[in-house]
Amino acid sequence: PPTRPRRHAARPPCPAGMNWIENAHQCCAQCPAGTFLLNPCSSRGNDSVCAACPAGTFRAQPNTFPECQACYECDRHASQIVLRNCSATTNVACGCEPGRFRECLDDRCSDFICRQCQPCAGRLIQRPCSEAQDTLCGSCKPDFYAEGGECQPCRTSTPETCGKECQRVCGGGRG
Amino acid sequence: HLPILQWEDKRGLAFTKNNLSYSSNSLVIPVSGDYYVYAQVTFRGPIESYSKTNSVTEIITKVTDSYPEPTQLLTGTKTLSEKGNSWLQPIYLGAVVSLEVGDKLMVNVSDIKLVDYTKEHKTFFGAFLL
Amino acid sequence: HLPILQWEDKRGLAFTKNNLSYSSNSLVIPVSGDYYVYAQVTFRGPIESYSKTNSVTEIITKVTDSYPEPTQLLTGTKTLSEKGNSWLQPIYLGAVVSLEVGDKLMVNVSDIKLVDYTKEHKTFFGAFLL
Amino acid sequence: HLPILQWEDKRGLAFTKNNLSYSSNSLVIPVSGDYYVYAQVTFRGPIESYSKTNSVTEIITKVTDSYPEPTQLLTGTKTLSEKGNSWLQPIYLGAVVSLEVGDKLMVNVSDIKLVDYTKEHKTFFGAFLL
Repeated sequence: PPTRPRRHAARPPCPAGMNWIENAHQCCAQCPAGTFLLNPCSSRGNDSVCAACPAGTFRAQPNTFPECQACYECDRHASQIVLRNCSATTNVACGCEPGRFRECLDDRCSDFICRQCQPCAGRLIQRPCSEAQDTLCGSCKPDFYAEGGECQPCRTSTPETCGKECQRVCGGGRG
Repeated sequence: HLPILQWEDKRGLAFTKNNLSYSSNSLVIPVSGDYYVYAQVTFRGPIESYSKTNSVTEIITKVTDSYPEPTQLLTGTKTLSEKGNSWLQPIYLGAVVSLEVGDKLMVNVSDIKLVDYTKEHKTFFGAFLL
Repeated sequence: HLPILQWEDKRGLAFTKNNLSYSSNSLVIPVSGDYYVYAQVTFRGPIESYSKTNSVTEIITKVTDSYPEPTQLLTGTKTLSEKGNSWLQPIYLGAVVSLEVGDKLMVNVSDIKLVDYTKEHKTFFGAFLL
Repeated sequence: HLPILQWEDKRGLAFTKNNLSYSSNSLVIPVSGDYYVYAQVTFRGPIESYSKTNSVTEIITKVTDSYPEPTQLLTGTKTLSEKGNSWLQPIYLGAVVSLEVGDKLMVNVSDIKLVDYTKEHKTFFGAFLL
């Protein structure tokens, strides 16, 4: 059977709060969230040299990583806004400004474009617009009649243009 | 997290190990260094009794002892516009990444049922030390 | 078998280096080992007097003395949904494969007439020894 | 010429090694030789107040002192058929090219506003000496 790489197999499990460091060939204390391992520990084990994550990077968990993760950016051209700035321990959080909703590009909605909510001109709002979904427009408002897929105000109709639906909604006494 | 792909690592071509070992769905890095890591996943659909799929995603991920969460190394996401017809979509990813001995590499996909794993030359995964 | 692409191996960016040679539409392997083999084919259509194309396929194939049949090493297949409009579809493939001295590598495509061979930076083929 | 992408070369997964350096939007070649050059750009759209996009293009270009014009090394162009819906389209390119010390490599795109630059694992660029 294929031989397993010896060095990899010679690793003892480390106690809680410590990770195996290959270069130091021993367990070293983890660096706290918001920092990374600048230099491994000495034989004492608890003196790992940690450094703060540089601006634009973060580490959300205790670690012995040689660098911090680059923060994501909010997609300005997709009309995204920053909900929470990237900090040393948290990635940036992006969302949509009021009046816009997320149109997801992938199934997990990790990528999205912020679309303007539809105004429901002349219609009742069945479900208001939210970050997650567009406005759901209902039927025409009172004193509005449906024509060509739109809702027109009664007051703008004239006897000549007031068809059957208009007369039904706006009353026959037009003109 | 997205489901992890399993790989056939003994038979056929799918896996040129060049001394990388494969265990619990991951390529295990034998020596620290810079590696060119690559994977192609061929997705196909639609499959019966299945809601319409709008996109497919492939992610090459790293798991390491030095951090409790997986790190996304490379991601390919494609929206589908085949509108109900049967479709085929390959996604290839490849780049150089710095890895430590003991690091594990795996491939996550948006939906395992949409992966065409029937032929090893259509869906494959590997890495080599520079 | 699918038609085999022919390649320009002298002029421009094309070159056969580290003693890979090119003859009768194939890259010839000079020394046994693991190679990273890659190819991109840019397809374009539709072309006049031509039935509608639903998909395009690119396959990197190996022919070896030790086996009478060509072996499909890497395959990329993509369905098209451009519905009669003119379309462009690149397919890139690349992976590590174990090859023997004298093995021949070639690229097969679903339809040679749909290949955009006009520019060398859009359709290319190569390999390097690890 | 098509607009040139700018890159982050220090933070996160980005790094420059064996004195490949990054300056004024280009990778600078430190020693002559054959390099495997690669880049993936993830495009997404449509974005508001923007005419409909029919295709996206990614080009890896070389600028060299010995020739006044940039040379297009690798090109990926894909037509879009998502018909007004939101779309995502990754394009991966990679190949071996012969480069001279001091040559500069850059990535041009058909439209910078359509590039998803928000996550380092979706859009990336690199090279290594064979």
